[in-house]
Amino acid sequence: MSALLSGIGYERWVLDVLMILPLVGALGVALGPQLWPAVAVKKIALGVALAEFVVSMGLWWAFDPTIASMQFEVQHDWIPEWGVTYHLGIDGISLFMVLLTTFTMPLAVLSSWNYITEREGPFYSLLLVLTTGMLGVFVALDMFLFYVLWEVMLIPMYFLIGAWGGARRMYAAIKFFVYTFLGSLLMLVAILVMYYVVGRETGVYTFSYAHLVENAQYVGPWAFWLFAAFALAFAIKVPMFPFHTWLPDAHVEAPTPASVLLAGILLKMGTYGFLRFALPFFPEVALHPAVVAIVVPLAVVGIIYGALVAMVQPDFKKLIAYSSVSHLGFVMLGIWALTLQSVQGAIVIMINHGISTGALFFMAGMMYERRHTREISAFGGIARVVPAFATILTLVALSSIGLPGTNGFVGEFLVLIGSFGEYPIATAFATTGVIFAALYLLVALQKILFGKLHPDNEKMPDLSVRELFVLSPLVVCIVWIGVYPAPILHRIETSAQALVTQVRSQVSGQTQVSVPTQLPVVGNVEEGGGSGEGGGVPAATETTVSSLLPPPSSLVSPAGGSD
Amino acid sequence: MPSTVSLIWLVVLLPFLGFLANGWLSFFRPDAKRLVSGIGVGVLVASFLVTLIVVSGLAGAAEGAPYIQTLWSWMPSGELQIGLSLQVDQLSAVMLLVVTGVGALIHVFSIGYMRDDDSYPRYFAFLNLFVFFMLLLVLGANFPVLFIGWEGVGLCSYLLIGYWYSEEANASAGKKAFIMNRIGDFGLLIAMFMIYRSTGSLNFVEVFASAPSAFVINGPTITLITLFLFLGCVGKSAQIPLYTWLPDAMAGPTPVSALIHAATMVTAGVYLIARTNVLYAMAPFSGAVVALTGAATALFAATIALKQWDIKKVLAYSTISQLGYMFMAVGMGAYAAGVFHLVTHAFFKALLFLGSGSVIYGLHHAYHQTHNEDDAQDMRNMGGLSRMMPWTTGVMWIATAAIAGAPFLSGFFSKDQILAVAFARGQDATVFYVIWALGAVAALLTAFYMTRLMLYTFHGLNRTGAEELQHLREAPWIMTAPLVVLAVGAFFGGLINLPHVLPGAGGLEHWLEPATEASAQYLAEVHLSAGLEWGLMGLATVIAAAGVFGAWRLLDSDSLVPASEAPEETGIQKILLRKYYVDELYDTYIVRPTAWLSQRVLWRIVDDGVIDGAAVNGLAKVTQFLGWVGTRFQTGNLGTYVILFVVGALWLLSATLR
Amino acid sequence: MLLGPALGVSAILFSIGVLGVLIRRSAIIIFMCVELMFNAVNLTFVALAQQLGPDGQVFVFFVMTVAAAEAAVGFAIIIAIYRHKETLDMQDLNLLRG
Amino acid sequence: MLQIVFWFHAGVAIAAAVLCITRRSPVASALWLVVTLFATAVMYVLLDAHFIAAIQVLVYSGAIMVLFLFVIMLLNLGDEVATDMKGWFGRGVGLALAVFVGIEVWVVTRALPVDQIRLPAGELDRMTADQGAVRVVAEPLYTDYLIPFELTAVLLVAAIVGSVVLAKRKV
Repeated sequence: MSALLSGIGYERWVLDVLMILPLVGALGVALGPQLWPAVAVKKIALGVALAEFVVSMGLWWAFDPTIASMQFEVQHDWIPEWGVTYHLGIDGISLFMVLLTTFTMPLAVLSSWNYITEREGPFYSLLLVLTTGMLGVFVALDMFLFYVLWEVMLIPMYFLIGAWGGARRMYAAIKFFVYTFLGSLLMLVAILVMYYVVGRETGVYTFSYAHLVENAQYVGPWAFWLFAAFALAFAIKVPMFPFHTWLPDAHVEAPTPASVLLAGILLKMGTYGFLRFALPFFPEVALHPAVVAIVVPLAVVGIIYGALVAMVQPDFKKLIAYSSVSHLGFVMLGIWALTLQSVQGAIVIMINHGISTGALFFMAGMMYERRHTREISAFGGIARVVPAFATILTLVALSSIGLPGTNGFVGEFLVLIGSFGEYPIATAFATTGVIFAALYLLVALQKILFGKLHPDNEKMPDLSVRELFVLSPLVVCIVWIGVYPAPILHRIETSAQALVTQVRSQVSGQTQVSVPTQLPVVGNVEEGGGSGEGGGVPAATETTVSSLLPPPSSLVSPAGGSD
Repeated sequence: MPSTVSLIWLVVLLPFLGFLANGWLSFFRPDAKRLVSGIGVGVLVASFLVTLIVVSGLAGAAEGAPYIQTLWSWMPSGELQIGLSLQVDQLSAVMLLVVTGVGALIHVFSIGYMRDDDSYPRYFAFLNLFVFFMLLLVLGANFPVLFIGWEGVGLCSYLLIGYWYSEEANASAGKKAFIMNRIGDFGLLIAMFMIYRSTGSLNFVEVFASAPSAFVINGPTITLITLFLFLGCVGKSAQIPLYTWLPDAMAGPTPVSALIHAATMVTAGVYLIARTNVLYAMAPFSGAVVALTGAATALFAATIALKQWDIKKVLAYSTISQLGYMFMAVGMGAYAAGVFHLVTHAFFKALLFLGSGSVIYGLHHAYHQTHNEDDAQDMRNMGGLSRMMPWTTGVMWIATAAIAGAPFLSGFFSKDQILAVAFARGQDATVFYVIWALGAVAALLTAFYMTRLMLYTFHGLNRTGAEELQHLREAPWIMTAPLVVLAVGAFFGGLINLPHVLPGAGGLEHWLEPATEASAQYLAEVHLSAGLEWGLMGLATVIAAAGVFGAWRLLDSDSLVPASEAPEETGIQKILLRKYYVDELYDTYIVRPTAWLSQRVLWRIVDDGVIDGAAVNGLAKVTQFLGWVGTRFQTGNLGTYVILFVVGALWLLSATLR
Repeated sequence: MLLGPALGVSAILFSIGVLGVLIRRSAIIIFMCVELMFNAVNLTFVALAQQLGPDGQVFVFFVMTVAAAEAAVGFAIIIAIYRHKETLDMQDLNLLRG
Repeated sequence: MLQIVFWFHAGVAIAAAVLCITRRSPVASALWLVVTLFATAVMYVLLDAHFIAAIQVLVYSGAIMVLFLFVIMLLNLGDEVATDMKGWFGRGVGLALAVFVGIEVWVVTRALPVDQIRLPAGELDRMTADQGAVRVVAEPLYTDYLIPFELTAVLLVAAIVGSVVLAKRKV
């Protein structure tokens, strides 16, 4: 298979094609009604999404799991004056994010088949533009390109929520947009600062990811603030507690396919950003005890908090949204533990969450289409009338619970076992998440499927063939990843190991870095009289913060003026 | 190893194929009951036969090392290499025989019991799936594979307890079982992480091999590991404090109660401790905790069983109590005795449940004929059934005798061995005398409540009502036949491990030696003189007789009235009937506060109030206010604009002035 | 040497133009005041052109052109407004208000 | 002599401007504005800008001011009685601001650093004498400023079209 692929030069054009195809498709969808009035736009969109998926499937075989560095690289000049290039590449970390995206897209299109009835053209156009944005974020190797694509995926999502959403769609859309945009602007500033500082020190002004990673140590005293900017952007996207409140609103109001993409793909951008950018750029800040003392507890709080709040939600979509907060907490814990198992596990959870939560949202959408309500209490006892739906919902819920034999277990287990060596207490608390996950999903399951059948639900139709087509690939993945995840782990392993080694070596290798000793320590808040209003965020004392800031002279020449 | 042992994968695969086939049928041919029962029972019988081949191959094997078959690499991640591996050794062989053997009998019984059910294929699909997971549990060669089975049986238990899900209570009971199990699984997970951290592996063979070097005897690490493992066992095997799900689990079909909640799944905790005997042997403190918990549970549950009216609830508490005995045994390092009681208990408790199932079946049919809405499981509605159900009565008496400890029946030997070990250990530490005493009292109560059950159900005056009496019949042969087979097992089961003072003693103990010998070096030899052993046996006989006789004399079954006319209970009786109000305690002090915290505090106050309200929307409000201030300048009046414009121009100009 | 006085006069004329804009409400008078300010600026240009070369005069030429265009469009707007509102009082014209 | 003429016309221009912004009737204002424009034109001549002076008279005083009067009469604003002057407060604020503007403009224009690029004294006068008043302006206009010049044509066309569209009654 891989010989065949290299025979057609697959590795040279695949990423270009993946990036451009959806844009062409979006154009086709936009112009379709004029050019080919007989063909429904949704069919064009489905065709494009399927083609995208077929093209991307080649990555599975063509990917060389023994190489840690980037593969399938393509690079073209874009704005040479500024050192901006169109540079794409894939490694073991991004491979599955790309596959997850291309895998989800056809299902998302298929799930909108009857759900979206008005303004189909713009809807599918936006969906396809969103695809390019999402893929681009995962494969971009140029910070400028990354930022642009990050925004590119933001705008279609804003419109998808705002134009096709539920009753409070404008509130949700604006909240989503402002939240994300706030973070991404900070990230832009951080990228620019890195660009200038690194450019000044090395003499090469470029946005190239490889160059910046290699020379990231030059940011010196800026590291903490740059890390904070990146981390905030990604933490909002993840979303980490306490930046999560946009998620329930956005999820609830978004139309089904947008919810699926939001949960399945967009949230992964945050965790992917941590893995790809925040940690490799600023390892000694990220793994500094004080930062760890903030991030890891927040991750654990997210796990438990999300689960507890999910438990009492009357709205099924909101329940799933809070469960996402809980799941992504595991990912954050795994990333910060930074062992091979935990990072692999984190990536597997990212995949799993895309599949399981995606499936849950699909099913929430199907419930909504049937009853026009998302209230859990409106259902009950429907297992009798919709056995196929009930079976799949149970399976998906169990996968979300993390039952061994389903995909959910593999990721959670690897994360927890990998993290336990680093943070035993935090991991022990995180493990209680398995109890709460069972709690909220089984409670919901019981209220929806079991008990007395409400007369309103007696005529409820079971899954249609189209819906089965949407759900069955997800079900197959749930079982497949649950029982035989080795091929996936195999493909992730080398890159994850390289990442862990690289970050860890920089932390131990650089002893002269002054930042860690000056960072605020959670324990001695009272030292500076900082009566911060608390809530987990350590109130940094006046003196420690100012010592974190670059000295005035270094504002002009941050690296100490060696030039 | 002989090649026959390598057939082990087939044992696991067959029930799974049965699950797939029956699952398929439940959607597409729901009425093909003959086909479904053929498949459902067929795969189990086939699995049992293959098990026999495998075990005979194992018995013939010269070397003692376990046979490990890796099907495929499951979770490879750096040095963590977890394969989907099956391990056959003497311990898992015993479990295999119990699971497939008793399982097959219960499947056969189910054909009759579930005959009129609407979703018959679904029932058999779940039952097959359960057996599949149970086999995976006992065959797993490492902790994660064991965990698949561990959680899988929990899932099937959930699905089967809530099998009649239209009743809200049944679905709740399933949920409760699953969540309580999950609390235990939390412990198991933590234990796994700690084991991996200490030994760098999760494969049984490697962990046990490196345990002597990785752990300090009675050190904090090993103690914590074993205590967390025990938390898992407590959840799965319904010990104090996580036992409350098991009585509720009786909401499931009675064969399910027999298979899952008596014979197999709930004994998984005992199996796990027996499996990790090396670790427990190195942690005597944890062992004592296990034994004490077991003893306490044995007595506690027995007291509750005294006063239950629901026939299945009595048996459920009896199960909890008997599981307590098993934990007593394995906690004291008497692994063979624990497994022995597990096996005999599987026989007599499965028999008791199926017998009660037979009664319920009969009563249910009678009620169905007369359109009676009474509770078919309440003993107050039974009485004098021995005339209508002679076979059931007979086998039930055998099982009762076995569990009560009638001499030379299976339960007599197995329970006696446990108490003997406790007594012998008492010479080292007084706490074991306490354990022995608890066990002995529980044995007395066991004999009492079982006799009570038999008297109320099968003897005395009939309370079913005259019309129903016309319709009461013995169950069909397909249900009674398994009962008879089990009765044989319950009667003669003790022969596999006779006490030392009898000829041909210690069969099971010898058989299990390869699996438990590694722990032997950490455990003190148990010395008990032959005279003392005979004495204890005699005492056990006296206790059993006292229990039976006491029940016979003290209880007056003729004065009972049907449940609908029964007066309210008072005093200690009410406390026992309401199970010491433990469910209510949990509800008041754990469930409700958690829900309140989540709903009122976390969601409404923290999420909606603080984060969203104060921080997020507060920020938005500030922005809005600034915007509002800005709009005050936008009067729409050109004059104002001009003035502002001039002021602005002036300001800019003045900036250029030096 | 008339540069200094010319600049002074132009500053005074400009201020009078500003004053007119500020104190009158009739759109047409305001318009005239704008023309007055144009004129003051032109005077500056011309005065400086005497010292710096004829480019300043070219600029005045452009200013006049733009002023003419502005006058044309401005009157069109005034007429349209008057037709619509029957007044040219700026205080009554608050269509810009959001 | 030059000074006297300049100051005389400067005085006229300022006085006429003040009258222009204080007259009640728009017609009177417009006529006073014309006076200012004429006086300015004289100052242009004194500053060696003969062509511009001519254009000033032709375009401003001739065309634009006629347009003003035209509009005033078209809208029949001539006999307006009530003053459109703002109240005392408005006038005070306006005056204060205007004084400030005047001072600042004056200071700014005084401060221009023009010494290095200054032409020799009387140079423009000589150029006018050599090349003629028109050519002095025309040559840069058609060479250096050709493109802006052409753009003014576009601007004028746009203005014409715009004013026609705006002023036209709704069809």
